[in-house]
Amino acid sequence: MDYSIQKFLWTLLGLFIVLNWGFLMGSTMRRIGARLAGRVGVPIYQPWIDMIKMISLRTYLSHGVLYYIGPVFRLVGGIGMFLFMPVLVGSEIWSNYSFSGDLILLLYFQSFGMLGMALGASESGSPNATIGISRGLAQFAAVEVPMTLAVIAIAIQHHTFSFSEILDAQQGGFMNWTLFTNPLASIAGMLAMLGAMSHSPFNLVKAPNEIPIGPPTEYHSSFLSVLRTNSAIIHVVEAALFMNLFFGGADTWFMYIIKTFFVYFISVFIGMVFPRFKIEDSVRWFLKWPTVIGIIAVLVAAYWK
Amino acid sequence: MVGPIYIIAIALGLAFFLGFFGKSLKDVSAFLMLAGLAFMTFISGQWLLAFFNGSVTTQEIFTAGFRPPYSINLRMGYEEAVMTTMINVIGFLGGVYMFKRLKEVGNSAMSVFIVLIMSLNVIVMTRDLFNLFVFVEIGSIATAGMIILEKNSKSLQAGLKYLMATGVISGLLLIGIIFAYYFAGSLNIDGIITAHVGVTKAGAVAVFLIIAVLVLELKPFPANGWGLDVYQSAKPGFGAIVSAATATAGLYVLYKVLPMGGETWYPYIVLIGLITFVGSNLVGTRQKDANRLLGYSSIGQIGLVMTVIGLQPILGSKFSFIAFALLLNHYLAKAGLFWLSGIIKKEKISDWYVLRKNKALLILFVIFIFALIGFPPFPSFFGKYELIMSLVSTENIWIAVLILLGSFAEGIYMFKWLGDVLKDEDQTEESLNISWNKFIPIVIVGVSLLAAGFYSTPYVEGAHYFYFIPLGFIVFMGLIDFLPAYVKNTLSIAGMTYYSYIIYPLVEGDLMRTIFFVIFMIGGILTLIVGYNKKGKREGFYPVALMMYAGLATILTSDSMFGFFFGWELMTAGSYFLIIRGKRSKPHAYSYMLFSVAGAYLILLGFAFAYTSAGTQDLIALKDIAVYTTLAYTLLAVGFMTKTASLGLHIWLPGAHGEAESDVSPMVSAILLKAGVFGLMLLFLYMGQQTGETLLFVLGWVGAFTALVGNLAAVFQEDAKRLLAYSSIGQLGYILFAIAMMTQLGWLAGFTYVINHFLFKAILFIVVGGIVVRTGTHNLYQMGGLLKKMPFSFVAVLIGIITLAGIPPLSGFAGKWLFYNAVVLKGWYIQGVIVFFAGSIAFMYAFKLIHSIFLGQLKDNHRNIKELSPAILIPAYILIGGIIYFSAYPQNVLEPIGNMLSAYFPATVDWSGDGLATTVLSYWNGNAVLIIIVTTFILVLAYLKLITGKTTKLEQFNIAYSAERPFRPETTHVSYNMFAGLNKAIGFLIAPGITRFWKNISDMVLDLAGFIRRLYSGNGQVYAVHIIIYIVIFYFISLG
Amino acid sequence: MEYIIITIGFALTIFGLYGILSQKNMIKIIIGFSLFTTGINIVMVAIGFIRGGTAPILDEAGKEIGKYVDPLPQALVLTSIVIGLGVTALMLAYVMKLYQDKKSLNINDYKDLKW
Amino acid sequence: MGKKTMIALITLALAFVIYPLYQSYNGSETLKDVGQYYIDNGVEETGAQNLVTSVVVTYRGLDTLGEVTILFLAASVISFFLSFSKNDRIKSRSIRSVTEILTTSTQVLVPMIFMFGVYIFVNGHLTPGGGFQGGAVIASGIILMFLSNPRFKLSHKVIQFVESTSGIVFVLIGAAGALMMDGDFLSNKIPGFGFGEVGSIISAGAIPVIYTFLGLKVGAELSNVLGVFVESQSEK
Amino acid sequence: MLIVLASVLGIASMVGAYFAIHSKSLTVAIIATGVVSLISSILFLLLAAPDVAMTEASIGSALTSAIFFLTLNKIRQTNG
Repeated sequence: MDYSIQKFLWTLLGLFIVLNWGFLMGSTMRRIGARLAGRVGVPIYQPWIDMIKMISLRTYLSHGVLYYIGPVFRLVGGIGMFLFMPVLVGSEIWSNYSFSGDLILLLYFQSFGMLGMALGASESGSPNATIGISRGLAQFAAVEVPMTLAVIAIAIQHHTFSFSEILDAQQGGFMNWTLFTNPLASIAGMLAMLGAMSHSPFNLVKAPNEIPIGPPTEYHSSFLSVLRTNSAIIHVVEAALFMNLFFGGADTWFMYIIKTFFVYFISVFIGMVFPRFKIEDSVRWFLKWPTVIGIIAVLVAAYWK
Repeated sequence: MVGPIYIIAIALGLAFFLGFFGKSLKDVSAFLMLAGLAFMTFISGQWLLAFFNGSVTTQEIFTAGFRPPYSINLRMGYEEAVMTTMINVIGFLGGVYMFKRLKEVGNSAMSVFIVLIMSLNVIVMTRDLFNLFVFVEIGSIATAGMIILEKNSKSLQAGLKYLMATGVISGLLLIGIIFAYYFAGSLNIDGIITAHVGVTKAGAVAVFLIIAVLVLELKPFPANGWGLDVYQSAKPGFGAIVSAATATAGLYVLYKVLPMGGETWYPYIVLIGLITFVGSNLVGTRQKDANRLLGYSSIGQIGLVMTVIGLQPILGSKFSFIAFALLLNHYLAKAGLFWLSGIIKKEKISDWYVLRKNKALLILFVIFIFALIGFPPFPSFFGKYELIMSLVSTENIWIAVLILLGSFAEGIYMFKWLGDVLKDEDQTEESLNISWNKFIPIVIVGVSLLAAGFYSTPYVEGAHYFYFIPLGFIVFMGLIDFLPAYVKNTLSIAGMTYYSYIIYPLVEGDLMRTIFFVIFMIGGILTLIVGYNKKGKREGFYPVALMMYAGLATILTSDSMFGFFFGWELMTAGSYFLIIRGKRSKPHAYSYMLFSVAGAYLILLGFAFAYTSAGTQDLIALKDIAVYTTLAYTLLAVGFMTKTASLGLHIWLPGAHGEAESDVSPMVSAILLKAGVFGLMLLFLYMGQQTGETLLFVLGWVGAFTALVGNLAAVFQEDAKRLLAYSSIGQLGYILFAIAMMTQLGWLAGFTYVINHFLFKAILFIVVGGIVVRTGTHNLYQMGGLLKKMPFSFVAVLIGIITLAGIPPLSGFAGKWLFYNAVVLKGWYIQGVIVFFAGSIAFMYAFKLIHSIFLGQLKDNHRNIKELSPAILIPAYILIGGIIYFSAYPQNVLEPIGNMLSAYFPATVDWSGDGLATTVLSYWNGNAVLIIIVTTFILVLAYLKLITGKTTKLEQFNIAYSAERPFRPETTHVSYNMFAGLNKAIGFLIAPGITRFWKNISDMVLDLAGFIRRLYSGNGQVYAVHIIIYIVIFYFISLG
Repeated sequence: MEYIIITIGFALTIFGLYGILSQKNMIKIIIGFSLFTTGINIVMVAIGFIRGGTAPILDEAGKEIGKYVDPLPQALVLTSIVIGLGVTALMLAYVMKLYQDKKSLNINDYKDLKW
Repeated sequence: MGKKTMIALITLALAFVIYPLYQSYNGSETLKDVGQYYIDNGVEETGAQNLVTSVVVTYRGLDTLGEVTILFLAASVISFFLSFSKNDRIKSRSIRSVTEILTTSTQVLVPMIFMFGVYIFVNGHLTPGGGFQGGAVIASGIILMFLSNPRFKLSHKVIQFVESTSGIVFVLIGAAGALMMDGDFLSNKIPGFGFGEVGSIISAGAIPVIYTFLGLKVGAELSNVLGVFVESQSEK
Repeated sequence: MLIVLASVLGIASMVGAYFAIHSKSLTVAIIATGVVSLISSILFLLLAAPDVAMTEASIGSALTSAIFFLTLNKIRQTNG
């Protein structure tokens, strides 16, 4: 079989695994959250049911071309992030399309989905969508600062932006993980992750009360299913990104699942403990402590280099 | 040859003869006066020609049949021929101009006028001190008489003040003269020079008195209140004579008499000239009365020429050219301005907008203003350039700095005035009443200015006639300004294409220049295409647009610093006019000009340092500047940064770009700003990493903060074009940061940004500009929902903002990728993070732009709006083609640039054949990314299509919002204060501190001017006291 | 003697100048100018004086003494006196005209043009 | 410190500035070169006994030309003023009573004064005095006429004619020198004007002629200035 | 002898100048100016300058004073 087709199929498989794992992880987290709050919570299979329900709806209401294309952008953004990141350490077939770009590409590709989402939601003409987007963008910009600092600290430390090289450097025991070799950068990065995941306390973007469901206010049926698909993928992929950066990556699917669950759990757990921030507060917060830690991390890394 | 003595004979004979004529023969006598003036002009002119051809040598004219020192002698040399010709020409033209008024007052007025001109001739020619005194007195009395041609109390007062001042002055002159005779035994200037009377204390005092008085005749600041009153109250027609002819004579006398005191006096003249030039121009900044303002300017310019006279020993062989260029420039321009004032008949400069009623006069006005400030192609430009070069190369840096300061102060009020003229609301219906006798002299001096500039060329190292080719075309375009816009547009495009074809060989071998060539010329042609969209004649647009492009082309092709500077100033002038065409552009064009002029002066100083150390005008001189190295490079960098609008120097840009016409914004934003980048790149390449270490480090930080502040300000903009304008500031900040790194990656990133910014900013400004015209509003929150009306525009803007935000797969990401690598390799981490933060913010305003215009609810008043015209979309889509190509095949562009750069920096990035770029840190494959994303996109789209049935299109207001359907688009279009949260969090960063800073500075300058000008109390006696104090202080400085 | 005269000349010059600068009445100022120029004229003639010289008229009387003063400064002073008259007349004409305007001879009242 | 004190101080400062000139003056025993040249050659070259005259008219003739021009200018400029207030001029002057003695003596004196003036400038090259002095004397005669006869009106036409003619003649004689004498303006060696015998009226080349016209011109100009002043008395 | 004369004239001219500048009455001031002028013409005679003396007496003293008086008269007229 041609290499590229082979590659394509393996990637498709990976995507499928990640998607389902994302659904599972999401419902698990909801259950854990419910238990903590003394409720029973949704069944584990709820996401699949939701998906089937949404796809089988028969009313497809559209506000226009962009409204239609917005979710596509969004999902391409999520899938793209998956594609440009290796899944398993040292595995050729599970390295996806990470040969075409590295960490920098990934960081910037995040915006691709956001842009599409933003465009699509905006076209609906619902003011809630715009409000949500404007908040999201502001928070995203602030989160980028500690994130960038963390990435640069790592790049200085390992002298590379390449995932595979960063991962290689972290192999051979957990003491080689960036978490321990470069704790400051890890803290900055993890704090940034809280914002990137848009969980409480940084979830004003999709604030359930003020605005029904955030930017995708107007989305429903198959459009919403695409968005849900994306959010399942993106949660896993975001978690995998931080896993790769700070937790030594995964060399088997099992480790992949364990670690991504763990990383994701951290963010959810913190969200359950803290109340929600106003957007200006969260912007200030990210530009304060995580940024300071990030700067120290970069300076330390530069010094040790 | 008619002897010069006949100038006297004719003038006096005629003056006396006119007494025979009664009132009935006024016409005859007026024509006789003109004939007399013409004949005087003829006499001096033929001598000038003869000297020019070299057919005569300096002639001594003896009177009474005896030789000096026993009798009075006159001299007619080359210099005298030039000066008398200047005086007589202005006398003749002035006579033509004041023809009617002189006739009204009568024969005596004509006699006085012709005697005045004659006396100035003699002042120039005479070699006898006492004779000089007599004719100076004649000049004074005639001037006092001519002042009251304007019959009012003010002019009478001015006349009396003038008489008092000159009375005191001439008394002191007499004391000086008689003692010079006492010590030297001669009244002949040459005799006194050879007698060296200055060696004794008393002799020195005598010489001092003579020189001081001659200086005072030139109305030095601040002992010149009486002179200013003359300028203000006299007929402008006569103001021209005082400013042009009297000053010429006075300056020549000073030049002639100075050797009497020997070398030691020159520095004091320099000092006096400088104080006058700077002080007078400074005080002028507060002036609102046109004629008095011209007075301040005149005195300032005379101070400048005085400075040059004082610099004679320093300037050496260049003295003649510099002095003459500056004098001639002042002479022509000031005469023209005064004469214009006589036509306008408005006291307040803010009332001069009536000038717009007559295009020819308006153009002449512009010519005079630009000539005064020293823009090319006028003689003052050449003169000032040479002056600064010579001064700096002889270590007289402070003099150069002060001269530039004075010029700048002059610019402050001149451009204020120009702005008022060009833009002020027209409040009257009255039309200009122009008689031919007033019009023609102005045209003559205006054309002479242009000609004089042309003929200055051979005197300046590095200047070529070549630079005048585009100017010729511009003049041609100006002449055919009456044609409809599309004809002129076609001609302009053809002209630019042809000129590009001509100059392409000049840039061909140099990749950097080629890139900028594409941006300047091809970009220029594309932005001109947009002009087909405009209806009507578009009067005045094409000459100035072409002027800007001519300047850019000259910058690109010149191999000398002079040529570069020539192009730079030409471009500044052209862009100024382009910018000021916008509806509310007046204050912005004004601040643009001030920053540009200041920046240009810094560049000039920097060039002068380079010239000093290399001794050549070749651009290569910028390499290894040996004197004041850091200072020189800093000056140059800051100078270029005024054009790139770096933080601190950026306050002109938002207004200038935002308020400009729809197709001008892309010209000045996408193209013009790159001139500054070109300058910086050139500079950095010549400077090198080693020399500029600290400077580059600082510039890196400046670039980073510029990016942050520019982008942040853009986020909070509600005005579509201002948003783009602030975005330009931010983008230029990236570029500055990138090239300040001085690594191959940094420069590659810089070039990528240059190319990208050119492409996307041109697209955005073209399209958004078109939309602004269509919707009739700049405000984003008044637009919305236009996607359905303007899909093509939307796609263009979308591609523009994706590139802007650096989102893969479009070429914007190439810049980001290179940036990351460069930052980490360079080690500028923190600055880098600021830049990346700025990048995230860029994404926010990009979204705001596209959202507010195209998405959300369509406004009721835009329901019938149409898609933009093809004239706008075609250039935009051509540029989009550029973006797509650059995105798909970045290596095709970046690899050659990288190779070129490896000549200067160690190569750090490799390209493999299939588009993979690698550095030691990172890798990126543009082609692959594009393919992967496009494929995924198609697949996902297909999937969505698959799971989605037939969609129903919803009505506009069919949304869920507050449990109701909204019915007003305004209530549901969220655009105003869109990023309120961010604003609360970090909005303080863009508090207008810098604007306030510059505002405070300008207030300080104006306050200072206001304080100084209290000296001019209006009391003639106080002015006399000033004169005495001036003499005393001058004495203590020079001899005390 | 010539020392005394030149002293008078300088004193008149300075005194006249003081008058010009200090008096508020415009007529007085012009009187100051008159004194000023007179003083200068005296100085000029004194410069040309030769001890024991006679007027530079070479008639019989003059030839007997055979020593003449310098004719040149005298010629200059002639010119200067006439110029002084012209200037004085002109100034007075201005003052006369200004007076018609504002009915004041005080120079402080004529400050319409300033700054 | 009062304002006057300050001005006094400033004036004294100027006195201090020119004090070195005063200090350096130590009289003269001998003539300067130029002065000596005039004494030695003046009579021979110009034919005039009065060397001040020969300097004024010949050696420094250009100054003198300028000088009459200044008077001319002053008269012209002052006549501007007149032209300003033409409209509100009262036709006749208020008539003051004049004593018989003055009237009569004027009738006798004025011709004598005129004669004296003419005498002064005609003899300018021989004795002290010349065109300026003579002109001034004529002008004082005119004053007398104004004083004695309130109805006396200066004929501007006559004065203008005298002034212009004499001015033009002055310039023409000067130009004649330039045309005929190898380009030397205001030379007194013009063919047709003999040098004559030193000391007689008809001598010294063009000097007496020039001085005569100069006197006429100065007289006319001064009269003109005075006339304007006098006439201004009758303005409203 | 001449020195004494010159000194006396000098003192006289100073007094005249003082009156010319400081006199309250303009008439007195103008007369004082004329006197100073006349004194100066005597000084010119002392300096062997009869030409200058004549000119000063006729122009500097007589005519100038006349013009002054005419002006003064005119001003008084305007006033009254």
